[in-house]
Amino acid sequence: MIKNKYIELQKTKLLNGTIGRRKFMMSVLAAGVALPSALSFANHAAASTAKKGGSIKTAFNLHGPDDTLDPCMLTSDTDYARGRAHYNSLIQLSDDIVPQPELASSFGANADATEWSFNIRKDVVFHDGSKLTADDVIYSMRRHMGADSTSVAKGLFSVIKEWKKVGPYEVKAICETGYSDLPAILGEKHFKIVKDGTTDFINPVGTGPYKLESMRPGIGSVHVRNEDYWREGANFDSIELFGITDSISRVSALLSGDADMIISIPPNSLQQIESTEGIDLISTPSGSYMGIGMHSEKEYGSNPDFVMAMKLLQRRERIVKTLLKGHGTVGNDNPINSAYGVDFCSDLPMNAYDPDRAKALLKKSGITSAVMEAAEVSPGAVEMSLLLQRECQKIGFDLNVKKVPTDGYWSAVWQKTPMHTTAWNMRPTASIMLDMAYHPDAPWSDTFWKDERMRDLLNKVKGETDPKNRHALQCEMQKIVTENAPVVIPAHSSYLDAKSSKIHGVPKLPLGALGGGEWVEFAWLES
Amino acid sequence: MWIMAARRILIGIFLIWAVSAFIFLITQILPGDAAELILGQTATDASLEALREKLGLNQAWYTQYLNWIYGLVTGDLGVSVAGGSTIADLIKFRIGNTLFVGGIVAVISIPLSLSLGLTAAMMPGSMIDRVITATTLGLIAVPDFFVAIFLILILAVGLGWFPSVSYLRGNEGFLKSLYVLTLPIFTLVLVVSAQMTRMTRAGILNVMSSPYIEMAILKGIPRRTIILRHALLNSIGPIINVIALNLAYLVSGVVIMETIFAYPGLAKLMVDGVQTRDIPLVQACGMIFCTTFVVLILIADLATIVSNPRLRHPK
Amino acid sequence: MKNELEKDVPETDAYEELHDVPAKSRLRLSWIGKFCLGIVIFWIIIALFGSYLAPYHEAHFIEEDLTGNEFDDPSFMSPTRQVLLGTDYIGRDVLSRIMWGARTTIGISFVATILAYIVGIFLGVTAAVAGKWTDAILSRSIEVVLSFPSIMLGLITIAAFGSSIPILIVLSGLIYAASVFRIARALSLDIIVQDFVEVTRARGEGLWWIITREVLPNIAMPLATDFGIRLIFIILFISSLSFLGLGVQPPISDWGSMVRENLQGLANGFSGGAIATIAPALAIASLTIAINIIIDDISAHDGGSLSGKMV
Amino acid sequence: MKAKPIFQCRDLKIEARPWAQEPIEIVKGISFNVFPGQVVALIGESGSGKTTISLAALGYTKPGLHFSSGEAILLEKDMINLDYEEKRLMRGEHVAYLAQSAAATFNPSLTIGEQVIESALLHGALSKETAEKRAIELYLALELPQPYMIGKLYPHQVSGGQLQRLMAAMALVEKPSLLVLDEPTTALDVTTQIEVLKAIKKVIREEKSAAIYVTHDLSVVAQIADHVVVLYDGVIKEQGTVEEIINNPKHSYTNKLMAAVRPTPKANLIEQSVLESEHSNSALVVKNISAGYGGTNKRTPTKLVLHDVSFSLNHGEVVGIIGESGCGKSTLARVISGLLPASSGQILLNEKELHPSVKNRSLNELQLVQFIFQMADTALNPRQTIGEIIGRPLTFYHGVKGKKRDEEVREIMRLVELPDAFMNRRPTEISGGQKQRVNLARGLAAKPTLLLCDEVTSALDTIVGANVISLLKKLGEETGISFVFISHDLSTVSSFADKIVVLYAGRLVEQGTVQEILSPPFHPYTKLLINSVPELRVGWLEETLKKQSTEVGISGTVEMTDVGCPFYNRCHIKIEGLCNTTSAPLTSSLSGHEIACHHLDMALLE
Repeated sequence: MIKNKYIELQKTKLLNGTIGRRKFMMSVLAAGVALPSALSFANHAAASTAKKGGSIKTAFNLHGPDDTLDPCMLTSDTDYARGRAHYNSLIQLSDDIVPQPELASSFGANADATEWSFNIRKDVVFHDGSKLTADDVIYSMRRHMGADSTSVAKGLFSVIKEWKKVGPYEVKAICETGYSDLPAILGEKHFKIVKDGTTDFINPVGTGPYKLESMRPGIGSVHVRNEDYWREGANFDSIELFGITDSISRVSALLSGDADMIISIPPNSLQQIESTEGIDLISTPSGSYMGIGMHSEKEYGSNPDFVMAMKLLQRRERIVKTLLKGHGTVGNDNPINSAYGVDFCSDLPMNAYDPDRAKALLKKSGITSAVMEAAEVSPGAVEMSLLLQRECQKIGFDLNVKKVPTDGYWSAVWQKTPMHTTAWNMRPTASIMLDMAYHPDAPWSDTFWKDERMRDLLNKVKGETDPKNRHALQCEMQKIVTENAPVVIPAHSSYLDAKSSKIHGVPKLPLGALGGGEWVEFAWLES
Repeated sequence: MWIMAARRILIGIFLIWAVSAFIFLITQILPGDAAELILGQTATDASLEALREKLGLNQAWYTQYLNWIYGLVTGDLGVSVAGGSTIADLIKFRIGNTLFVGGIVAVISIPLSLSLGLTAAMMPGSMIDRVITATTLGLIAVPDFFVAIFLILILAVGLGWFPSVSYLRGNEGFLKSLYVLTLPIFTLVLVVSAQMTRMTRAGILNVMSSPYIEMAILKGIPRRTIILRHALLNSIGPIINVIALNLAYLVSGVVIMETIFAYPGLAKLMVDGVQTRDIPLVQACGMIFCTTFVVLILIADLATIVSNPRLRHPK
Repeated sequence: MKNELEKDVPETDAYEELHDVPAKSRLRLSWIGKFCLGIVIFWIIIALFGSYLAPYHEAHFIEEDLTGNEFDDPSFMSPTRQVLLGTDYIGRDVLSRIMWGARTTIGISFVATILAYIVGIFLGVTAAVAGKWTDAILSRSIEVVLSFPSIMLGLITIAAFGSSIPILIVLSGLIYAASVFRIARALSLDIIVQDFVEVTRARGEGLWWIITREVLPNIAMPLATDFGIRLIFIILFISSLSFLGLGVQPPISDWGSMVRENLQGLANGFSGGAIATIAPALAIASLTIAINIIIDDISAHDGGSLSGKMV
Repeated sequence: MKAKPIFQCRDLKIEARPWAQEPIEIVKGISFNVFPGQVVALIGESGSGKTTISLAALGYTKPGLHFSSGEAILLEKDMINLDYEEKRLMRGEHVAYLAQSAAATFNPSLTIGEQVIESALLHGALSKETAEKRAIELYLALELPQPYMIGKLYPHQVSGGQLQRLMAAMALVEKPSLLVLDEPTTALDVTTQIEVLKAIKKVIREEKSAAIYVTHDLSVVAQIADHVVVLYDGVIKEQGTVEEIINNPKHSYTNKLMAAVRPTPKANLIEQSVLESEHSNSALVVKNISAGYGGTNKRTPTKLVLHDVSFSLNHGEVVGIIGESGCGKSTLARVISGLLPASSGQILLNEKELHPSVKNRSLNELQLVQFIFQMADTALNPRQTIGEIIGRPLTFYHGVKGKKRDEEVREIMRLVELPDAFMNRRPTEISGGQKQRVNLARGLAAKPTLLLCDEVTSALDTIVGANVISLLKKLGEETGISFVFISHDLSTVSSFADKIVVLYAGRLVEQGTVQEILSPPFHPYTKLLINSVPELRVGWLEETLKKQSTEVGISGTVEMTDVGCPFYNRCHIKIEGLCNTTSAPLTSSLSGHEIACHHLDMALLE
């Protein structure tokens, strides 16, 4: 049983820290071995001292009449938190974005990762008492597939041919090509397990750590602890989730005690938070980034000189220091950054600020003026465009920045106008990120940039299980994107949230606010 | 008098219909639609079409208008395109909040501004008059959201006396919700009373130069009676009108207050509706605002007709 | 009773008819009025020449101090010799933005108010003069527009057409044209019933003559005093739109959006950039209060009030 | 009369302090006394300061005016220097004020009764019941209709004359020792004026209070005053008993006032200016005109005001139209001018029929008929200069522009005796009489053949009115224009017109030459009108009241009856059963003198 010894070796290296958790998991995964679930909670060491009790209020930034509990239609952080409280997924992601078993007690793939099988826990009960079976999983997964599915995350399942029920507690996913990232994807917020046949999501049934007490879209929802939850999570008696759209009011709510935790703090109110005791800032570095996309078939994107000039005019340190107040990392026009851990190719040359070369390139490009649309797609996006405009003014180039409202932006402006701001949340793995935004025929490509080399590199990496090769492929891809893609990425921003000091155990998963919503199950209140 | 009142009511009803046509018209000019908003970044043509079909967004405009009118009349306000819950539920809770705050603000500010306006008119040029005019002027001149933030910072964050955010789950008792809503109520009372006090003072002063007031002075009537009896009775018309306008503001104009205090009122619901292109919701809120305005102005006109003896007892 | 004769007055035959109307006193502003007039003129000068006088360009980022070394975080800096009113939330000079902003804020509101007056007066007077049916149609449709909350109307139009300066002008102009319509119509109705209009009708004069030469000159003065109040409402309306992010779009500076952008500074307290939001708010307040006081001075002046007689 | 005076005015000076300008002295040192039971008349033209002085008795000045020196002592208290509270207590209780236009001084939103007893209650002088009882007593004394019910009505529900008397009641509730009456009868018809004068005189005698009576009408002074003070420009020109002032005035200004009062209409006094018209056809013919207001269903207006009126007017002639207010004389003028289209009947101008409505009349037709309004203040656009106002008809009708127009305007201004300098003044900067001249000049500028003058002199002072009438006469002779002169003042009309038409309740009751109208046989209503014009001699009021015909005529009010003779309820020679059932036939004598009355016999002669 070579595999077991191999696992033992890797485990010892893990414990003495020679290899990162991530490397350990990938290597074991590559060996196609189902992992014992006990191992998955090594990093929540602090969980054991968690105290049960108390109820807290969390204020989010967005809410509206479109708040919903339908996993296919979750759009805002508020929705994600409610989904996390009410349902469970097959897979759960640990702080360093490693897929862990949740409802799937164990999972594994065949050699070329074209088939994934999942064993479902047998001791899970829905809130209405009925038992969780494979049928519920199949039904939940199929809702994200098919022509008439209205799921926002449908694209992630485009590669999957079919979900098959193998046994009462076992399901199998059959993909057209190798899909090594499938476990990480199933950790995404949208793939929650609902009861078989549910269509009305006003008062649905879930298996999650909290039961729904009341929900009013656009106002708020109250969730109480699910006493017969299948694992010991859910430390609060009840949690209340509501939205305060105005950032200043949101901060004031925290300071005056009307909310115990708030998400998405604008950088310039950090001073107020840091100067108030009893309040802790939570800054989670992440891979999400803001940038400028130039449509590759339109005048700016198709002109490499213009694109490089734009990259050279970025005041990357200034953006991180002034706009993000230091809570972010300098971007090198590379969608992948250190938060992605091992996949990040850190030795690429930096497109440093060089106004003279930019001026020469602009003259060569033959473009005398340009127009770009800017929307507040992430904190500081508009100000970043204004900074660029000012830099262009300094070298005599007229860049007209048109601010547009965020509502209707993604349908009316994004992917349509020649040059506009864009923003991406961090994805579970680097290859998912690159596949989604930089694959030649990716539906969500910012710029429709077509590079054949990228196509086969992306296919290769999907099937590649050896970490060293994976890293080489990643580096090549990231090099191509940094040099040729008509996208400017000056900075990656951290998630800025805040909580009262009485709350502990907020996880650090960088895929969303407040530890990617994991606080719902793992945070606890010091009485 | 009754014919005039009846005619005015008929005009009111016609107005409500005209308003519904106006609302339907302007909601058509909103670019994009709910389907695009919901799917957002992940939208593809196929899923857009499916969602539009499901939400009934691609019917001809006149069928949509007729269904909407039919719905309005029968009280079925339709289903929120974005969230799926019925609009009636969405509105029910929020309209309660708006009326709750609006009611309290009105109950406080109307008597307050009438008395302040009267005292200022009674002693023009005196110290009190100057103080009242200066403060009302100051409050009107500054954007209302500045006043709101100012109060939050002092009373909520600074002194911590009141909650800075008026988050209500709806099951709190009267006193508790009153405590939670102190700041928005306090701000609105300031903003609304400033307007009404100035109008009351102006209404009375411009009646003060009429001959029957001079006659009252010459008859040796005490100053207080001249103001309260002779002047006030004749300036009822404009004063009632300004009160009606301010009440309408309390229902539909307070979107900024609701945003700052994160207070679940009707105005903010409509703003969200526009941003998520939730047309049925926007139309429903629009109808409520406009009908309230038309009804309030109707009541103001009827009150002026009744308070004017020339119309009450025709020759 | 002896018949007392006036001895000293010379016997004049022609007793020239006495003038019963007291001499019309010329319009004089109180000292507060003069002071406020000074403020308004000051702001108009800034609006016209602000962009030349301002120390920096409105979009200039203050990056290094006078000696050339870079600030680590230039946002919300408190006032120094280099930046007299400190910097705003991303490090631009507040004083320059107020001077540049004066042109936008006063410019937009002024042009919008003029548009509101042209449309409002034209419709109002036509409604009053043209007779029953036109009056009914115009009044009812204006009432429909008035019944819709102006902020929502702004929201929908901007969501549909985007928020550029011309759109802001046309939007606020038309919304406030509705209230100007009501005033102009009411004033014209008072004039129409006067005898001198009846005489022109008896003479057979056309509608155009009656409107331009008989009605308009007489309603000009009351409308002028109302102009100031309308200007204030439009300034506040645009700053409310800015609050919702729909007003004047960056990088153009405008007082309303400056108050909005830097509101966080207020929370940080005086050292943390509160001046960046208080300064534009004071600018708006000083302009609106000054206009208000001037109007009170004018209107209180031409109407002799009896309340003075009760004291 | 040696008792102590109730009110003493000693060297009173009042000045106007316009905003930051030099103060202008309005009242320049006035001294006179008012003894108990005495009525002192302050007479003078507008601008003489008579009202301002009378208000000093209440220690009150109009906004903009201030006491500068002197005393106004009422019952040993100097009203000027009392503080506001003491003044307030004096007013109403010891001194009461009756304003000129009662309609404006009653608060439209309170019932009449409330306002009458208001000051008595607030001063605590009377309890509610006694005050109401007192009020009803006064209503009876003032001969008001339905005295027990009138208190519950609102001011807009009663007539001008009744309001005037109600104001007297309001003043007398607290039995003040001094009454200040400010031209209470100026705005009233001749017949109503007698009612009010009678009521006031009786009440002053019964209540034994003193009164200051302010007026510009000498004949009224002769009836009511004991002592007369003649004022001009804030200075007393002459004062003395009413007999001295009326019968042998000394001061030139008083003589000028006397001359301006036209002699009462007596047939023989007026030299008959018989004007033989050169061409036979008539300038204006009005045939069976009926007109009214309100919706016109089937062309008959809901509220008919004129019933079948006909008369004709030759070139250069002046026809006077006379009748009480509300008889339809102004409506007739509006019908002729086309402002109010007649519902039936025709109007012929130079033998050519005019279209009823001004909208469809040709420019030429419009030019020939010009309408001169009563209130010059509202008939001239305050924002245009005099030159523009007079010049507009020249440009509109005759296309005259620029220099030539200014020339013609100056010529017309000379014609109406206006100085050239007034060309670029605004109407607000000239006096009442001058405004009426501009009004006239505007009419003349169109070079019309017919001028419709609607009560052009009633709002003017006596002297100024007289000048305007003499101007009209001069214009008539020089330009050959014919006039339709409408007025409620018989003496003015008879001194100016060639023919007179008498209207009562919208019907023609009598028409003929001035000579025929003023001499028997009279229509009973014409007789009442002639008798009601006060004569410039003391005691005329008592004599007239004794005459039975006037007595009956005064007490009734105009009633619109469709059937029978409208004057039935006020006619002292009415025939029961006939006059109230069938309408009066119109009989005309050879010379065209027509009278609409059932009596054809001697009864009309006395």
